[in-house]
Amino acid sequence: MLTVRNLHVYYGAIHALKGVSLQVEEGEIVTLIGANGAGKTTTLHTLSGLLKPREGEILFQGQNIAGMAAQKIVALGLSQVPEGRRVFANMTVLENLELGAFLRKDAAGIKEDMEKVFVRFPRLQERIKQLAGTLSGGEQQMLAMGRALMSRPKLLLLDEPSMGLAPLLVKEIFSIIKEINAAGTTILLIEQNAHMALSIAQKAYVMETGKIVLSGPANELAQSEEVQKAYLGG
Amino acid sequence: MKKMFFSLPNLLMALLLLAFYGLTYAGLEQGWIDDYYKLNLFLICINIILAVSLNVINGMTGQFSIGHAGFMAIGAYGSAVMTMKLGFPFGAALIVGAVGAALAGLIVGIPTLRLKGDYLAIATLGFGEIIRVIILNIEYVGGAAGLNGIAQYTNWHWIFFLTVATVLVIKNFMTSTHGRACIAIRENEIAAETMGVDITRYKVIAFTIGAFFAGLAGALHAHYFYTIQPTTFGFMKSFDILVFVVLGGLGSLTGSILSAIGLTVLSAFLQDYAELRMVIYSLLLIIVMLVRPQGLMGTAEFSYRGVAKLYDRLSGKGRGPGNDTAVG
Amino acid sequence: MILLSVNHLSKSFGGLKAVSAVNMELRMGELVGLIGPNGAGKTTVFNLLTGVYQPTEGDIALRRQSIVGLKPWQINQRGIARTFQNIRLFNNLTVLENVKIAYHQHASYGIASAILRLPGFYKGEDDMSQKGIELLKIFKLEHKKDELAKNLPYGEQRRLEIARAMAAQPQLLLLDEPAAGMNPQETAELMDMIRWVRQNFDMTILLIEHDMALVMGICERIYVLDYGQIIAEGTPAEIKSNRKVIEAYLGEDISHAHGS
Amino acid sequence: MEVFFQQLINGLSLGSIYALIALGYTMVYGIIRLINFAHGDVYMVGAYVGFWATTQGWGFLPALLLSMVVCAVLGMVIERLAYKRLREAPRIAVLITAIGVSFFLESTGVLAVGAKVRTFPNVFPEVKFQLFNGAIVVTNRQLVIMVVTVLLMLLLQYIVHRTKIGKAMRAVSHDAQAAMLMGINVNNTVSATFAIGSALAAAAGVLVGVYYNAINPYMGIMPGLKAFVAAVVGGIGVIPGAFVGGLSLGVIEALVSGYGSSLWRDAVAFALLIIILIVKPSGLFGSNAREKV
Repeated sequence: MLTVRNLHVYYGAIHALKGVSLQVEEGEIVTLIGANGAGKTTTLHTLSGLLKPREGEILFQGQNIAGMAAQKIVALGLSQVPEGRRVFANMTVLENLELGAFLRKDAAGIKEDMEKVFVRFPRLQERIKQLAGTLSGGEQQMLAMGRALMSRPKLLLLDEPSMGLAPLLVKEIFSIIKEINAAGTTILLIEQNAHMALSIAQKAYVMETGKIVLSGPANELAQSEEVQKAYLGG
Repeated sequence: MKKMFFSLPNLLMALLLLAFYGLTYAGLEQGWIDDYYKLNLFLICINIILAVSLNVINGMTGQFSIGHAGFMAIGAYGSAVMTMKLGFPFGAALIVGAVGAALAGLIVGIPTLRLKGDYLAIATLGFGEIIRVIILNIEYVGGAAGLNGIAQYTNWHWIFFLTVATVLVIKNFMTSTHGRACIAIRENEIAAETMGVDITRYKVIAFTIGAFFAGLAGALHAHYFYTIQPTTFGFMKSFDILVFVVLGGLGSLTGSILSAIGLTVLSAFLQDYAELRMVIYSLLLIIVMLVRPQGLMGTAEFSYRGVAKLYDRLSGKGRGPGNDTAVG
Repeated sequence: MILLSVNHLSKSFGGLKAVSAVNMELRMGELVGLIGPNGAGKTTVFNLLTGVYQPTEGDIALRRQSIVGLKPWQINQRGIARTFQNIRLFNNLTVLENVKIAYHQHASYGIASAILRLPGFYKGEDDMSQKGIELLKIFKLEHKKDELAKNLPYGEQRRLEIARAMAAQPQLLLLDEPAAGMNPQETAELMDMIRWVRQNFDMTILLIEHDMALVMGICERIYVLDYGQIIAEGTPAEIKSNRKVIEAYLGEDISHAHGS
Repeated sequence: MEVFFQQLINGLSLGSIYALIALGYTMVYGIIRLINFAHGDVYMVGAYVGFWATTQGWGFLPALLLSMVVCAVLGMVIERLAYKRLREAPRIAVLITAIGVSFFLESTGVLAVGAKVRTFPNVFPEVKFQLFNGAIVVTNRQLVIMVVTVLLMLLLQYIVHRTKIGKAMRAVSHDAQAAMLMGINVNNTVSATFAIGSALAAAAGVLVGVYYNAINPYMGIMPGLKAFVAAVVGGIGVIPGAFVGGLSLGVIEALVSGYGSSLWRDAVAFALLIIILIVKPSGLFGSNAREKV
């Protein structure tokens, strides 16, 4: 479904991604883990069209989307839940969800998906008229995920969904991620919480200083010493 | 190598300026330079003072002031009152005008220090307008009609030496540790502060110095044109000065001087097409900003070394030592 | 001897506690690391120490004197200098001028002297330049002293920022991710440099860094911050095997996750 | 008391003009953080389009609509040609460009129609309504200004809160990058913002023509600056703030003129600006944002 080949991205003089390659098959949960500053978010931003790669290919369902405008990428069915949720704080929950379906014209389908989101996140329905900025961290994470689902994505990119959340909530969010995946959405997940991510993913990539240093089936990587090393140093 | 005041290039420069001064003086005395050229020559000088003085605030210190005409107004009115109403000599009037403007700069500087960027710009614009409205409401200085019949004390000697002095003073300030402190604030306020620069103090100093010389320019202006009105010093005037500084390059004194000269000359040429003049002027402004947002000179300055390099390049020399041996 | 003691330091941004009841002590001459996951509040601690932010609660004492409420430039004069996560050089000043800014507070001549170019000006400038060049030699930047800071390659910009902080002759040097964006070779050089500086200048250093190899390699002691709180403190070896730290970095233990 | 109420009414009609212009300032600032100094001149162009249409015999409403459409296009063109390329440029460069555009519109105006004052056709023969035995006078023109302003404000609220483009505008102004992740085209949204803001300024221009009868190419400068003051007072980037700020400024100015001297009016407006900036820079309705270190 998604094939990334030899991606190079620069921030001014900084060479942030140094030839990243990875692959996501349809129906999978793939996780990209690694320490702070390894380049995980940069990778996701490049996939979503927020950053332009200097070199490399991003094939999404066979089409090269490297350097394409962000809104076109969303239209193709690739949505992102950004790090730190970034919900529109001064808009209501409902408006946030509507914005998620910004490019869609099928009123009936939108309504149907809205219902689905409310089934998955009942708390959002309770707070439908509330301003997003007044929600708790966990609720904002749910809203951000619901908002992304409103575009009916084929591939969902999740950037640190556990960040800043209490452990119980993290578990809840992760089980929802599994449900979303089971309902047919392919997922690429970035996480600091490596153990958690590896426990739900089929495949994992480990990043370090702008490069993929390790990859393989998630359950194998979960046992590996190398992962701990990537985080806590040699 | 120690840099000294009486270095050879400095002496040459001084000689060059003195020659220019003497020749122009002779020209004015003998009538080779007619009134039209004289007017524009004087305008150029006044505009240079205004441009380099605003550059202290906007260019060096990176504070965004767009009410410079207000300080100019204080200098103009203050000095005119001194000579016209109180019978002081011109020299004293100049000092009073400039110091009065500097005090206003201090007063504007202190409360606006908390503001940054756009907000500071708007606040200074507001201050400029308030100064204008206050003058407008003082009957003693003629209200809307302004002051008329100011003696024409501004002559070539005054204007030439004061322009040179202004540029020299500001250049010397800029290239000292105090000027560097101001530039550091422009370049990165937080870093400057954590490196030990008292940013409040230097912002106030910049406002005060800038206002002082704007006041001086105002005083010279008032005593050349006989007459001043509050409308002379509206924000259109402030924008004019701002344009000199931005087009020349924020932070570059050379740029300010060149653009003050260039734009004054351009204005003079377009005098006969008054309506077209502003169209061209504004288009020029937009185009320069689109093509070269940092202004013509950026923050670069004229330097003797730079001239020498340029000369080498133009005359085809100085391809570097590597090439020299290869040729041999 | 204690150089810096931080007591119960807290900082809230509109209800959100970025730093919460942090206690730290730095002894003279120590090289200490401050680590923690993204958003743990490390840079906020630096901003509090340097006066960029004012604490909501708690106290910071440098040589037993509180520095809370002082302006950043005053704190710099008391002996704390720092670098920034996102390099903050004076881009349009030359390399040497960047360093000379740090000497500004000890300037020996006034504004009048500068404007009139009195002898004091030349002497003062010469002194500053000489000191600056000496320092640049140490950081191998002397040959670039007349280049604009913005024209330096990235690694040299990082080095210049450290040199500039050193020029203020601080007792405490705060380095915020000095190796960010550097390649392994540059990072190795940087480590050597930090060690060298510490030895030869008798300086106390507190550094934030993501590169664990660097932190574990040169720090004597490490504080770990998570959700604004210190969750662990100890030698690199202790930190590496600390359960709380592993959880903070790697998440909950695998057996738990599988159990659910 | 009578002076007070009379000035209140005068102030509300003047304030309506400020409010309409201020809305455009605040919307543009909210979305791309630009003080669009040329905005006051768009208002001037709006007045001239209205002038042209009414002298051709058009009625008030068609003239108003034409002027709004023309200026909406003008606003979009200005953004595309002058500002779009500078989105990443230093702020001062953008501000100077805006000043340049302002000069350009004024001087082109002078070139095209001359600097002299034009008299607006009398589309509404003045009718005075006497209230309280003639103690307070309201003219039909004042009523038109206030009614049109309120209607436009309601329309704007509808657009911003109920339509797709309005939601896109709010999303982009809050977080442009997150908006892109929703599939929102930021460039088109910015264009729409300029179009709507400029149309409101055009309406203000036509209304001023109707109210004061006299227009000239430099008429936009002062009201433009005042409207900016109004936007800041209300909290720049906040739409209801601009509306309230505009009305307040109008009333304050009318009261200063009524009780003191109209010569001090401008000084009071700018003093208010400086006080607000220093005491509460986020304005009456705004919230503070801080620089990340």
